[in-house]
Amino acid sequence: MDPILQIEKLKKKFGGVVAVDGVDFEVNSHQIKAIIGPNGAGKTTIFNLISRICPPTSGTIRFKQHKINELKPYVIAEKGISRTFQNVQVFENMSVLENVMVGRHCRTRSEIFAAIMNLKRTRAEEKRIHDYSLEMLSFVGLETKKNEAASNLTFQQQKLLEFARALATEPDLLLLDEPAAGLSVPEADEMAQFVYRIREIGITILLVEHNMGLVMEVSDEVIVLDSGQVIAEGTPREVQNNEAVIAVYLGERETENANHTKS
Amino acid sequence: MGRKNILSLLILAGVILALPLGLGNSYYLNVLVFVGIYSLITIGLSLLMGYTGQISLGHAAFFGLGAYTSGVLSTKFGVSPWLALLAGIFVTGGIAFLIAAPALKLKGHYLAMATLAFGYIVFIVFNQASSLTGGPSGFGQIPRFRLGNFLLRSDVHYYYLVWTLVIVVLLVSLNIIHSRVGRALRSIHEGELTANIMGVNTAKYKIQVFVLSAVYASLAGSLYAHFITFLNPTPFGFHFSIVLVAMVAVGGMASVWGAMIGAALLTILPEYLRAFQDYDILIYGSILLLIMMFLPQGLFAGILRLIKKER
Amino acid sequence: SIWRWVPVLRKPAVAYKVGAIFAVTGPAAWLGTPERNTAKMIEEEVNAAGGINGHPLEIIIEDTVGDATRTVTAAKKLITKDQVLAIVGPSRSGTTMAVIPIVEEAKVPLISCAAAEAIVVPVKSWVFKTPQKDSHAAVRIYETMKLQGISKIAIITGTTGFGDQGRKQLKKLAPELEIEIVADETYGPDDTDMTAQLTKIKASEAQAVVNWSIVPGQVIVAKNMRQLGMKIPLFQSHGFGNIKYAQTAGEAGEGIIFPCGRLLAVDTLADDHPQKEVLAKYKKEYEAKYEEDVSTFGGHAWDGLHLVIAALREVGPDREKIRDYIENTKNFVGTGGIFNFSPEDHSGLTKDAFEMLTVKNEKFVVLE
Amino acid sequence: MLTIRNLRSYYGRMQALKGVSLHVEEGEIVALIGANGAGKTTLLNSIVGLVPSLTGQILFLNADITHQSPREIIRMGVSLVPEGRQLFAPLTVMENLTLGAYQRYRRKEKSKIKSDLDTIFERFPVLKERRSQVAGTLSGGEQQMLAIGRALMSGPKFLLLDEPSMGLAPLIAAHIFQIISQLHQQGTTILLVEQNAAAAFKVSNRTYVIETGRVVLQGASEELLHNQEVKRAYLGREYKEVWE
Amino acid sequence: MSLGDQLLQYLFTGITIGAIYGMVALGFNIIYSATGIINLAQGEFVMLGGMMMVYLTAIIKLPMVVSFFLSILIVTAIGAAFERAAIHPLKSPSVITLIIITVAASILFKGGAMFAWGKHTVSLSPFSGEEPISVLGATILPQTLWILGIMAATVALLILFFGFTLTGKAMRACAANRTAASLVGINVKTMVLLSFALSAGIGATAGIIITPIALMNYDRGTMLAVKGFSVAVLGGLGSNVGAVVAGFIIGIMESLGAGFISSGYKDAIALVVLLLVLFLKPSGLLGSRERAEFKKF
Ligand SMILES: Nc1ncnc2c1ncn2[C@@H]1O[C@H](COP(=O)(O)OP(=O)(O)OP(=O)(O)O)[C@@H](O)[C@H]1O
Ligand SMILES: Nc1ncnc2c1ncn2[C@@H]1O[C@H](COP(=O)(O)OP(=O)(O)OP(=O)(O)O)[C@@H](O)[C@H]1O
Ligand SMILES: [Mg+2]
Ligand SMILES: [Mg+2]
Repeated sequence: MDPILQIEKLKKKFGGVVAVDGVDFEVNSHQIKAIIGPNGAGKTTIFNLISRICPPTSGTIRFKQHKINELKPYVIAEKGISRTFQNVQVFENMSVLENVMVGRHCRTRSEIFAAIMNLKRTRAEEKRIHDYSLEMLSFVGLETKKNEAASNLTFQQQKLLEFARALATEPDLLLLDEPAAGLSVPEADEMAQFVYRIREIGITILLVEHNMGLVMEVSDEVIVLDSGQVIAEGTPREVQNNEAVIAVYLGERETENANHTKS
Repeated sequence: MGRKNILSLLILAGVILALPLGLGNSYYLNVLVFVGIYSLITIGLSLLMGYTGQISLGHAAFFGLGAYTSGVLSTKFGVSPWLALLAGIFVTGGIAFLIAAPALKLKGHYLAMATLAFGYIVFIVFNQASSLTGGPSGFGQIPRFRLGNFLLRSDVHYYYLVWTLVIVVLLVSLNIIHSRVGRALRSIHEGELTANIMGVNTAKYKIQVFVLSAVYASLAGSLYAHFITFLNPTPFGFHFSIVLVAMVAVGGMASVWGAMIGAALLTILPEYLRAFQDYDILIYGSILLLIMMFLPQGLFAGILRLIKKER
Repeated sequence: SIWRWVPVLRKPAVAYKVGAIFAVTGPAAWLGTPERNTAKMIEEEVNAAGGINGHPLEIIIEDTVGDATRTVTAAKKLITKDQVLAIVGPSRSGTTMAVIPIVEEAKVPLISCAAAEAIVVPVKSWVFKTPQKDSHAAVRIYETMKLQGISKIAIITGTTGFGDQGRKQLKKLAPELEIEIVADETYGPDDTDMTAQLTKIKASEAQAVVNWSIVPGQVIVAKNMRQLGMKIPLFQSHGFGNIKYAQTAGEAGEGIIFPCGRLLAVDTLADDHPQKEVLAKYKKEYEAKYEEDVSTFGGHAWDGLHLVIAALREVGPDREKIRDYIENTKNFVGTGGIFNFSPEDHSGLTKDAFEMLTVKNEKFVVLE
Repeated sequence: MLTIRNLRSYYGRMQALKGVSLHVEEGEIVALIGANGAGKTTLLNSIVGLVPSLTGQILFLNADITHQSPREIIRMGVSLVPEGRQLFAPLTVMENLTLGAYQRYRRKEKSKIKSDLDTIFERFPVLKERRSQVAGTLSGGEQQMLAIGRALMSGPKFLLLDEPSMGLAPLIAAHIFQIISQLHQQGTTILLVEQNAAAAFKVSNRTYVIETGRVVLQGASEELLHNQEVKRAYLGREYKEVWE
Repeated sequence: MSLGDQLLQYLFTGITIGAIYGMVALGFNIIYSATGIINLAQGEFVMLGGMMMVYLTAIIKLPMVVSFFLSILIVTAIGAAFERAAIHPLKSPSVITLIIITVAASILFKGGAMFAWGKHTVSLSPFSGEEPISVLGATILPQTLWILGIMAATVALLILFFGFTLTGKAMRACAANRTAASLVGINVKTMVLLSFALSAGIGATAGIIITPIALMNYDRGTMLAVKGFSVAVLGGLGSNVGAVVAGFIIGIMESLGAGFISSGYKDAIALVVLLLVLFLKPSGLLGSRERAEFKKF
């Protein structure tokens, strides 16, 4: 198993707040790995550090053995990391299809001069962008909405749109920040299927999620974060029974709840 | 570029060809030459502001840089006006490139201020570098363009020259808008950071579009210089930068067609208002206010909506 | 009369159209407005008196808005749309320079109301001007200084066409008149405080200051000098020729010396002075009609328009003949002086057109 | 307390609610469940006056509030935890909370506000810790807590919650449902939109199921919990399958 | 004059100019804080204040103090009326739309002032004499002290208002998120109205106190607005202390620039400094980068 993403001694301070405090972990190719932990544990911050929204205070991030923590966000996308956002961030005044086509940007080449000349090659490429994006839209089931403005979609549809957009960048590693937030249980189940299908295409997934059902179902490995530090790591089952994790994150009631349904 | 745009361009070209027949009078043509010159700038501004979401309150400076480079080179150094025009484009584009990188890191009002400050500095240089620019008094006798042996001297000649360039610039701009690059520009408008994370080199495109819009303005400036044959700093100040932004906003930011309509309206309107003497500024102000209040998306969007309703 | 209702039968004489381009609005509106007022007054007067050889006079007034582009368009409108016979204006040097190529090409006489010497030097065949020359103003200032024993001076000029031209003349003429410029400062038309420039001047060896501009900032210069306790005399240019400035400057304005046409000091003029009658009449009529003080700027328009009217009266509606007439006009008594044009001189005034005035009790009086 | 009759809401030409009628009695917790895009948020927003174009009738405490402005409705004791949190992002946590009590400050209920603030800090210690942090920089879950805290600061009689547990860790989500029960016990009437249908059924008295802009099912939560269709559509596979 | 004396004089000049700019910038900050709008008509409020004061004292011949408050009141009312007429009816205007509306308004104010009071430059007698005060060989006008004093008071009041009063916080909340503001029961439209009235009032105050030094005419507003805007941005939009500090920086840069380098380039020097600061600190001197990130404009 070769690690696609390696994180070493990663640390991020915001003024007095240490959001990420010396985190080490690896993600293997074709794995689905979940990060869980209480609110404010630093999960989103780790994603933000990987996609270089902000620079780490210290530590290194390696992707396919190369250090990436000094690259610009768009270069990181080109290298093959894409993501979705906890607070959806679609391009509201662009159509659904155009949103996805923006995702295709980093896999295509035509620059401004080609655009000005409107070369045959450019038009052909534009057509390929269009077709590929449409394919991604049907993958998430939004092809009927392709001409709507993204702002007219519901929250959930916008989340799916983010998926399609992220997939259009042909990532090797996909970071999903709470994909199931705001989903009902059956919808979350669908989401789980969806995540599997993405893995089947050959994409590695790093997932942040509070919906334990989903986490337990899809992830190969789970790491648990609390106050910016890793407090547990292992298979879903190991983590689920870890005392510390129950104390800070899952809570007694949740296990009770599960037992309750069982009986 | 869609069929609609091609059709619109053809119609525009037809109208441009036909207009001088109806308007033999050189005063009207003269106004239309200015409409064309200003359209060149506003088309660029609409790419920059309407599509990419980057404000500039300093575009009069690029207009001026084009005009002065062209004017000074051709008048004082005997360079041919065409070469001077090209030189203007390189000088202006170069300067735009130099300030774009740091300036475009700024957002919103901060960017507005930075461009305003830049424009003002350039204006001061026009005033102060009098050995080159003639200072506040300006300089005249700028040569006119030649096509081979043919000297472009009348307003009709300039009318055709300017509007041919407007069509070329429109074509170029529409091609950009409807390309991968155009989409990237709009994504920057919608959410710069998100666009960057999704793989768009936002800094590069912002700089490109900034430089492009500066080049359009420079082109307009050169045409202006060789048309009016006299330059002093006043037309290139802060006030004109604001007028340019107003043109783009009045016409409708998010469309190059709107930008042209705005340029036309705010150039022709004051000519109509001449008859009102002092009251013209009150009327002008009121019309501007009313348009922005009742058609905040601009005239172009307003007209489109009307047409759709009719159907 | 009853004929009024039968327009077909009445055959009015064709109006003589004259264009006027003034800075009616914009940053120099206070300059263009008296010019516009004067033009309207003259139009009424001439028409009330039966027009020019029976032809009514129509003065079409356009606004420059202080912008070269708008001025050019205005000139083209007057020339091609309104087909005027001559143009008076623009008010300012910059805008005048912008329209020169147009009138030269269209062959329309232009009589500028702006002061800059560059307008008529070198001579352009269709362009004249009525305000006194910058160089004459500079010479008069320097001569007055020499009488007062001043040889080292500081100049401070506004960064407008007028200020810039003045600065050039001051620097050019200084060596001839053995004046040394020891400080050369400028200020922008919208500056609110010039103490920095004046501090620098104060630290120099200057024995007097020349402030050359038309913008309101020239008043601030006077006030700032007072603030800094600068006792050396302040000279202003003919751009100071507006009593409002003296009033606005208040105490700080007392003792300012400047060259100016005689309009503002008409009351102190000897009765037998050749200009007295013209000046007194214009002043009286203007002040009665508009309830405000005359300024020299309105006078420039008066001169320009009356030159054109005189020409029309003599040669009729022909642009070329009007030009020729003006070029050969001699001993024309205007508000700015006695004009003697020639093919070599399209300004027509000598330095004697200027009187050195000074401010006393917020009034302009002739300097003794 | 709240009666809605035949409510239709529009976004431009799109009709999001197609004649919804429902009522909430004083002291009740009513849950509203439904698939994504069913119109739940639209319903809550319509009640507080955020949807500009609607027909039908909304009565609150027997007063017609159908076309009133949000401000007037809030003044009557209604409070909403909105979808997407809608915090004052550039303001601090403390300022957000203070502004939550804006109407009460206007009514000069200083001491009540103080004690409510203490209660909120007790319930969400993170907020106290981060009181001077800029709200926009909080983590997603912290923002959700702040949104709830801010809504509670107005001391509402009638609380509308739009997916309050969204983005919260299981422990905190459970905590939220506890708080909802507590508020209920203290006499607050609550209308709850929730995707976690199981939890919603558990805390609520009655439930409305809403689909594509219409109420399709309603009844006591206990009963609906055992309704096969509801189970399939909203509860999904049973937890045990997931956990085993 | 020795170099030291000169330097001190430049400093005084800078402080005078800076105080004028700072006062104008404060007006920008208020509307910005409550709405996120840059009101380019702010300079006209300043102009109106000055012109109104001159009109009331010189033409109507009211006593100084009465004219002072009456002018502020009238201009405040004009500001409020402008908001009601032109801003209030808009549904959800974009920032550019608003900027152009304020530009249009400034044209109208300027035109109105031109018709009402003519095109001439007017002056106002200083509040307490014209005799310059000399300090160590340099001089400063008593009016400058008035400006400094009134500015200090204004800044203090604004800081108290926006930082500590509920209404102040509510105003900032409106700029941050209008929906949320109405959800906590804030009357957003009233707050916007209030902000326009307040900034018009402060603009008028600025106009009144600077007229004795800077003179006033109907055309003055634009340039004052540009300077005020530069200063507000340099200080960090929304930061009132920033506005004052930045005002002094720009003022002193201008006067030192004029004194030691070139009076022609003095504005350029100040603007270059402004640009450098912005390039190094994109949210202005005292603007919070964190907060700025959550503002659209
Ligand atoms: N810009 C910032 N300034 C100050 N603190 C910050 C900033 N950004 C994040 N934080 C703090 O860092 C901590 C980690 O935040 P992060 O968003 O990573 O949490 P999270 O694990 O994703 O939580 P959640 O599950 O609630 O989304 C939080 O306590 C947050 O308040
Ligand atoms: N601002 C808007 N403009 C246009 N259509 C909208 C808007 N907001 C919502 N809609 C549409 O109204 C319908 C109902 O949306 P609503 O947000 O009320 O659903 P919901 O039940 O709250 O869904 P979710 O569970 O995703 O929050 C959806 O089809 C949505 O597309
Ligand atoms: Mg998070
Ligand atoms: Mg919802």
